[in-house]
Amino acid sequence: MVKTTIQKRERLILGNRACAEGAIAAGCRFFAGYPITPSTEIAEVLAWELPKVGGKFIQMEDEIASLAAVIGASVAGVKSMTATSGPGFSLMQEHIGYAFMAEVPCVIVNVQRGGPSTGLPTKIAQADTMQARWGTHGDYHAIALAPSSVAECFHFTIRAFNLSEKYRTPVIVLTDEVVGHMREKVTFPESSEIKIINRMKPTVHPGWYQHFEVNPHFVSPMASFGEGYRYNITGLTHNPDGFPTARPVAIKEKLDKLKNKITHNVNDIVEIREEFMEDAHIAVFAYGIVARAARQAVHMAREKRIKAGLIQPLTVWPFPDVYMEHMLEQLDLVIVAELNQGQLIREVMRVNTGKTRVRGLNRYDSELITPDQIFQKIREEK
Amino acid sequence: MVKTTIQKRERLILGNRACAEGAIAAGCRFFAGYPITPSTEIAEVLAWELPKVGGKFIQMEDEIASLAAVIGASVAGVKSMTATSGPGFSLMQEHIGYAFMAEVPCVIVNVQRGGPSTGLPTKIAQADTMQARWGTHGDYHAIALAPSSVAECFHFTIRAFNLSEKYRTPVIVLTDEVVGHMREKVTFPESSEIKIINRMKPTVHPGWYQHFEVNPHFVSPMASFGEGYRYNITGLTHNPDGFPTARPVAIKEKLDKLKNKITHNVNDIVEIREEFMEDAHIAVFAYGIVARAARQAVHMAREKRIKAGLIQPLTVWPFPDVYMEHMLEQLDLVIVAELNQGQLIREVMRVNTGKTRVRGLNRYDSELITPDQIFQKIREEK
Amino acid sequence: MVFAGTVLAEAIGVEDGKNVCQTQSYGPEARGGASRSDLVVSSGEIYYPKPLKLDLLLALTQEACDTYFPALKEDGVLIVDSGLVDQLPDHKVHGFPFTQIARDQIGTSMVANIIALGAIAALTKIVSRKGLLEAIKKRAPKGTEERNLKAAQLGFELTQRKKRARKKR
Amino acid sequence: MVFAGTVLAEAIGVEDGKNVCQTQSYGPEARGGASRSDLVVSSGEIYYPKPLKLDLLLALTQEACDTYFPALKEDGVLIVDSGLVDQLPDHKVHGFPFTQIARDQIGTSMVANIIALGAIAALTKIVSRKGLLEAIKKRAPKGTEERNLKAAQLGFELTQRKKRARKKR
Amino acid sequence: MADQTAKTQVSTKQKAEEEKVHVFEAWCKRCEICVAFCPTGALTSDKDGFPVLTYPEKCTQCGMCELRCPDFAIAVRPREKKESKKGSS
Amino acid sequence: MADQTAKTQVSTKQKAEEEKVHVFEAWCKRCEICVAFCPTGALTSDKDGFPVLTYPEKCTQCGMCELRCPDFAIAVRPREKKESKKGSS
Amino acid sequence: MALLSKVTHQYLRTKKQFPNVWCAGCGIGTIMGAIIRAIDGLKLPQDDVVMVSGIGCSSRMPVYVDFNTLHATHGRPLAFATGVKLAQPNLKVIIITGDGDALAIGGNHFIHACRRNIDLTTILINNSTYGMTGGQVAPTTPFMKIGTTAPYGNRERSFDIAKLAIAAGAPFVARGTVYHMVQLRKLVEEAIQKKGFSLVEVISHCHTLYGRLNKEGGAIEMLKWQKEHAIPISAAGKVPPEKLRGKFLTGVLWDIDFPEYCEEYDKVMAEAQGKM
Amino acid sequence: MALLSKVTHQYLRTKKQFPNVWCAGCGIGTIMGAIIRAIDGLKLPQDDVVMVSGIGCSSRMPVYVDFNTLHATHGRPLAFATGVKLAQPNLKVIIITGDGDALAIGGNHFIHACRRNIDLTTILINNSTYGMTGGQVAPTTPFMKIGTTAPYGNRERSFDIAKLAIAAGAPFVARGTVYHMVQLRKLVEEAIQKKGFSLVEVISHCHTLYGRLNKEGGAIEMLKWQKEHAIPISAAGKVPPEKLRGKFLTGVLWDIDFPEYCEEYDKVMAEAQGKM
Ligand SMILES: Cc1ncc(C[n+]2csc(CCOP(=O)(O)OP(=O)(O)O)c2C)c(N)n1
Ligand SMILES: Cc1ncc(C[n+]2csc(CCOP(=O)(O)OP(=O)(O)O)c2C)c(N)n1
Ligand code: SF4
Ligand code: SF4
Ligand code: SF4
Ligand code: SF4
Ligand code: SF4
Ligand code: SF4
Ligand SMILES: [Mg+2]
Ligand SMILES: [Mg+2]
Repeated sequence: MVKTTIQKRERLILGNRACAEGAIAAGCRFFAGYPITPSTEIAEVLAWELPKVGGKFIQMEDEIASLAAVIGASVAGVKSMTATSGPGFSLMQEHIGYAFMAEVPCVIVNVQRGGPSTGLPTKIAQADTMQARWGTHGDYHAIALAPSSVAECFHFTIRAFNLSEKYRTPVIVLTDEVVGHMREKVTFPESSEIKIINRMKPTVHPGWYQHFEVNPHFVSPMASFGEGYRYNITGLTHNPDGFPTARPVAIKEKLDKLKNKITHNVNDIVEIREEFMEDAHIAVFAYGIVARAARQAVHMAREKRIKAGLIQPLTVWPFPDVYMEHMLEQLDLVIVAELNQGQLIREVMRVNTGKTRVRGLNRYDSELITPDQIFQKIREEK
Repeated sequence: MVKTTIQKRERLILGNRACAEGAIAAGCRFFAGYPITPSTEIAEVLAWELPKVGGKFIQMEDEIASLAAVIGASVAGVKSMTATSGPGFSLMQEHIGYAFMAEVPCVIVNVQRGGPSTGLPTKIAQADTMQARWGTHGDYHAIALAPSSVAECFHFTIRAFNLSEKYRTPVIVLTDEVVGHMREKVTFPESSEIKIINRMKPTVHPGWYQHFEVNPHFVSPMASFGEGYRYNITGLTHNPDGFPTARPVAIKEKLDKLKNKITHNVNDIVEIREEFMEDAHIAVFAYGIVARAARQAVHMAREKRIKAGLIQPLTVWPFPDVYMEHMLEQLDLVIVAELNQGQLIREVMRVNTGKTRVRGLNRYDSELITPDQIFQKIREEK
Repeated sequence: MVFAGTVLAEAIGVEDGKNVCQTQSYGPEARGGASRSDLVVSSGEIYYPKPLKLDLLLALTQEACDTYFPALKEDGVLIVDSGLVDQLPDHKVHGFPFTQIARDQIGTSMVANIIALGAIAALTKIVSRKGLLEAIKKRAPKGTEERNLKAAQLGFELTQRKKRARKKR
Repeated sequence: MVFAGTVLAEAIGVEDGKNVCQTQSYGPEARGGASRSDLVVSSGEIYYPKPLKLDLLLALTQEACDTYFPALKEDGVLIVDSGLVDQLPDHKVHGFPFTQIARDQIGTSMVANIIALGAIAALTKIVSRKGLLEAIKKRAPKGTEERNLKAAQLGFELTQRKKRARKKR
Repeated sequence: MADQTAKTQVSTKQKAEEEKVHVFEAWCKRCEICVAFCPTGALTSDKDGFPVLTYPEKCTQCGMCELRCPDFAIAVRPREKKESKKGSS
Repeated sequence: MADQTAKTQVSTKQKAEEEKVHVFEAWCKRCEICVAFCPTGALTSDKDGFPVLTYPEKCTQCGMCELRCPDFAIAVRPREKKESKKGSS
Repeated sequence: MALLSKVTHQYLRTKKQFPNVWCAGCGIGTIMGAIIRAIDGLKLPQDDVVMVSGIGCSSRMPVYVDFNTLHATHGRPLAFATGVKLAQPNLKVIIITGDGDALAIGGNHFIHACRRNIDLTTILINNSTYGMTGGQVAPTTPFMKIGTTAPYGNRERSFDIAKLAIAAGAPFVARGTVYHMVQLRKLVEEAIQKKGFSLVEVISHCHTLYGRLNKEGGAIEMLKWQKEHAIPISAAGKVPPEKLRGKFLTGVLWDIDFPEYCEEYDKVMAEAQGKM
Repeated sequence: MALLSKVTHQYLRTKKQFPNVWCAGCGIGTIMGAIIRAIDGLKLPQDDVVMVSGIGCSSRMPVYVDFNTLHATHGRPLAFATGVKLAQPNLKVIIITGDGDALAIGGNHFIHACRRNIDLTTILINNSTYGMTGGQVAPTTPFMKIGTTAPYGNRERSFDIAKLAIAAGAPFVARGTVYHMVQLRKLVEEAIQKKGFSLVEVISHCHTLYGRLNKEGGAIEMLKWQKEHAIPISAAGKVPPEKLRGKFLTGVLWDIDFPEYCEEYDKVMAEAQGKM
């Protein structure tokens, strides 16, 4: 049980704790979860910290109920979050789809561990990357962020809330066992320095209010329960007013809206960090913890005068199609380094038009990919 | 409640019933399920038919329990199946991963309906295609078959059991609301004409038996509970003897085995039906019910002297990388027609080296894609 | 509608030996049963499973008639329940008060659509009378075989009578 | 080990002002706590979060010593619990019976690793003595501050004494 | 569920102003529950199955039919004396 | 969980053939439960925390220590008289 | 307005959603009537009322009522409602759930809601079957009754819902029927007023499926069955035991007091903030 | 063989899996001893015994015993076991589950297994917490006790497991403790012999987490607590009520007969095949 109270600008803190503190900083005032290694510290910190700021923590009977409660709380107007790992993330899939369909902002942290199945509870993997995009039934458009440091755990959780509120959609923070269980010194911003986005509120008279209004921004203003707007929310395909429909035109309109609010805003949602990409012919494409080894590796390569660079998508979903197409123009070789059997590499290959060689560097034996491994791969393939 | 007993070679039967009868023909003697539209008739038929052939039917408390019971029954030596639709399929994801990890043969029928979330229970979609491949956490390698007719519901369910037994892995039958609720005349084979594959049994002395033996075929002989081989099954990453391990070498060996038994057998697992592909410059790539419209469309195109052909993957997972790469060499244009916002098209684009134009024809408003729509698309894009 | 559609499909497909593909549309939830049944008939392989243009439309409500009439071919046959459909499209129409007849002569409106099947067998070559009767025997729920057979007969005779009447005129 | 690792990281990172990244390895399940703690220290940005080659290895068991010794740099410092590690690699080794001392002088073997931290502060420049004591004050669970501080002091003095002894010789 | 295409005209059997009990045929599904359980037998079903207040004199305006109707298709004029609060049942 | 690196040598405090109670130190985790609940006080803990049958004369071979040991690290020689079935406890 | 009564106008979404989807004679509509009348009687502001449901015929109710309505996923309305209530304890949260929804797929959330004792009012519509999906057996289907998935008769025993709820910790448990709609309204009123988790099991009928499969007649016959088999708990003492066999009790079956979770959590917050 | 007793040799996977992963003094090992001795006493062939568990410290047990063992997913062992048993009713299926496994995430399968009455023997190890994940509160953690997720004290009430099982329909319910390991063995024997669903709740201790957080001492102190707080049901009548407060009953708490599901299903098959 971690009892330190939030304090001081510069602190040595655990990745999972940074995530919890990021949530509080973002305005999260409700957490429902179910313990699972290696995410549990997030819940434990919030059980301690949330009531101090007037927030609510509840341990539910399982992960399904956890995300349900989170959705319920968000609908009641409170920014809400849950945290889990692989098996719990699989159980949450039905409700991730519900939150998406019902356009309920909420944040889901998945601290990835070794899979499949119970797998390796205390070891790392990055093998839920595709699941974050395709885990629920029906067409779904995910937003997922991948921190690679303790500081990013803090900042990306805040950003996850901001994106979630801005686009009225669930946002996933895809962290992992190493980042989650790592301690680093973090310099915390003053709360005034933190940019917070809150869901847009309706301005119309309740009689005119449509909870799922279709507008050119694809995001409808959101009244909370109890605010005087009485509307219906359902996971059935529905009209802008929230009532079920089976009219093909209305169905298409709804599903297009869900899609467009992500695909039309890729530029706003996606953040990419580059290193040496101005003149690189070879890129290492890596996200989350692996990007750190990759950064070191491209530095090693540069020392050997190899024109290598790093592309680190901070946002893994939506995939930055246009950006990558553009980058691939410039590149001879992309090495996609992941702690799985090859997931995001498929996306790189998808946008590749055949000009660039795309090679995978995959590790899935519970150990990290080292800078040296990446450097060797650069040397071999170049 | 459908009370007709299995009989007669030529019958008008419902897609879902054909699926149930296929299961019985394949030797399925255990079904556990939870009702959900539009899959329920499969359960209803089996509740009636299974006890007649000495099989067991049980309605469980939910979909999670259903797949758990199916796995339990399979481990006890009985061929087992469940059937569901979107929301239930999402709930089953954790146990699909378990069956994969523990290498338990079983068949999961997903009669797809409109999504996401509760969506459109009585309408069609093909939007669980990617979920069938990526729905569970951790690296997973799916086998999924997509019937396009009532006869195929029967035959593909048999094939699903055969593949499942042969490779000791869960197999998904991805059918849909239209195929499931359609009646067609089917000419049934004599049972002697049906090829049945049963799981390989160990021949070694129990003392030497390893339930997860690593061998060049990637598939280990499988003793059932109660047969005198006492072994351990777990969803934790394990050694060949079934006991948990955290050794990187053993982890990699296990995960490679799971991967290789699919990827090394793509030629055996994948079936593709072609039409006019010998000299086609344009291909329509379509699976499941859409392939029927596509077939009609390419006939229409041929009448207009357009060299169009049809590629219908009967197996949607694993994706036939090599086959498609080869085909794309020959093609100027591929139109991928799907009842979703664009899923399998991503795979086609992935293997495409940029030479061929790949275009999507997507419909997700609960209606079928018509032959005419495809034909128009061919004309537009060619 | 599903029952009638299934009987017709069974008659055409299994009894008369053609290929058939029968589909249906449900309301928003399964429980209510389907409200529309489509049938594609062919002596060859059936590709697209739904009819694109209709050769025959049987409409038992005004709504059905209005919605699906545009899909009927120029030379297609339209059969309606003349008791329930009063606004008729500008087309050659066969109208019979199926529901009325069902209630009056068999005592339940539930067999209206089976009477209509009898009418179809009489009016068109789509299904044979024998095939229809066999299909009903096979598909009718226990205890309802008799009344369904009677209904089909009724539909058949009704039409014959009308034809004859017309000829006489 | 996590507690000791965290104290050291806190001392180096926050008190002494360098960048640190502390990671750990757990057994197969979380409950047991970690059995190994790694620390990367740098005045610049830390990329790869795990040490590739060790500058300092503190091994409290024979197994740990055997496993991790190969990763120690040629000129790295090896500190072992000489009461528990008897097979020493061919290397310059600092051995102290930490566990023994902890039990004898503080009454619980639990503070052995904190004594070891004291020894590290005395033997190397990795961490300042002041930083270490501050970090202990901040991180020690309530009620254990005193004994942990005492342990660190003990480790420090111990080493000084040995150094002095060696000098004398 | 088959023929719930309800008629939208208002019943003209009684004048809305005077009637003790009003049937809203657009919503009525002709389940006949109101008829079956009217304590006084004031209601009967017409040939289409819609309820009719055939014996208005028997009707005590007890409100049972309204409370029991699953479709909110029958409304009873509140008795005037007791409880003059504007209110529900 | 920390130091379960068990010693693999067999206790030599008594000869295996004669002893009433045998401690298998490789598995023993020194929880001292057997000592705490021995009804006769026949067991004590040695300086490392392993149980020792310090007072063999007190030991009634009741078997409690064996039944209670969570680690199957202590075995009691069955009493010879009653019940000569080859058997468990 | 003469066509519809005042409650109908005030509490139902009359303009859009009617006539409702339920079969002619289905009891769910009657229950909906009892609920809105109870809310009307308690004078709860509509803006403060939240109705949460799962999936099923019963769970369609929120679509029709003019409150804050949340039509959630199958089996999970109690979990959604827990979030709503804990986030905004000032809202009155009413859950509408079917026997399949609450006790089959949702059984876990049900027992935990009973145990946790959050101030939620649960109306459980027990029609002994899964209506929406077409008459499969439910955990409430009596032994040997027919369902489409139990064509040879159901071989599982059914839950005694009230007993289960009480054992799981629910402080308020009542049972009513569609037939006894006046009593039902009162039970719902009492349940809403209870501070803590309250359950009203409503015996309803699905004549379309369960009734037909089990030859128990139409809606009217099944309502008569309710009338004949319900024994008010107040009268239970006076009825000879042999007459109780095959019958069920109605009324408030259990009513005790426990600390309510949201109130307890207020204490947690006070303590946490005091300690800060 | 002098080093280990015969049961240990025969029933444990001594060669590979020992020493076990449990903390020094954890009661789970003692319970495992009682179970293998019960099986030995009943002379069940090892090949016919299946042990199924979920995930948790308790659920690690199958790894150590030389039966057909299935270490399933968290919360679901009863559902897996249902499949095993129904597919092969000749096998003896024993479920090992923790309080979190059985009653938190797995609560639904638990009540349904009780209701369905398949012949399964469930040993539920109740240590009042989630051991494996580090001492969070469980549905069995008493009110106001500390868990890592309830640092201000648990505000939920705990389940009375036996009461819940009985209400859900279990025909055999017993309770034992780690301390009373002789009685425990007998309870397990009886449970295995019961035709139908049987439950043995075993009060165990997690001194490493729960004990430490709640200052209840180490394994020895917690075992003493068990000794002092257990009242055999046979003695319960003789003990004055005030002495029962804060105590719990042990022994067979409930034992009645109901048709067992597999046997009922045999009848279904007979009927189906007769009718064919
Ligand atoms: C996850 C999931 N599984 C199954 C279903 C299908 N389903 C919808 S409603 C229902 C049963 C409803 O039964 P009940 O709750 O008793 O409501 P009723 O229709 O009887 O009122 C089922 C199984 C679903 N929607 N979601
Ligand atoms: C789906 C899922 N959620 C959460 C977990 C994490 N988890 C593993 S064991 C456990 C709790 C175990 O508690 P209990 O069943 O009481 O067993 P104990 O360790 O106390 O013996 C949890 C929450 C998991 N493995 N899977
Ligand atoms: S109860 Fe209502 S729906 Fe039924 S007949 Fe009477 S008015 Fe019509
Ligand atoms: S108000 Fe009462 S008496 Fe009058 S019609 Fe309705 S039920 Fe009958
Ligand atoms: S009970 Fe067992 S483990 Fe504990 S001290 Fe005794 S022999 Fe060792
Ligand atoms: S056998 Fe009995 S008396 Fe002897 S040491 Fe063990 S517990 Fe003590
Ligand atoms: S199916 Fe049954 S429960 Fe559903 S609306 Fe019809 S009668 Fe009511
Ligand atoms: S953590 Fe608790 S339950 Fe788990 S092994 Fe240790 S003492 Fe036992
Ligand atoms: Mg129901
Ligand atoms: Mg526990």
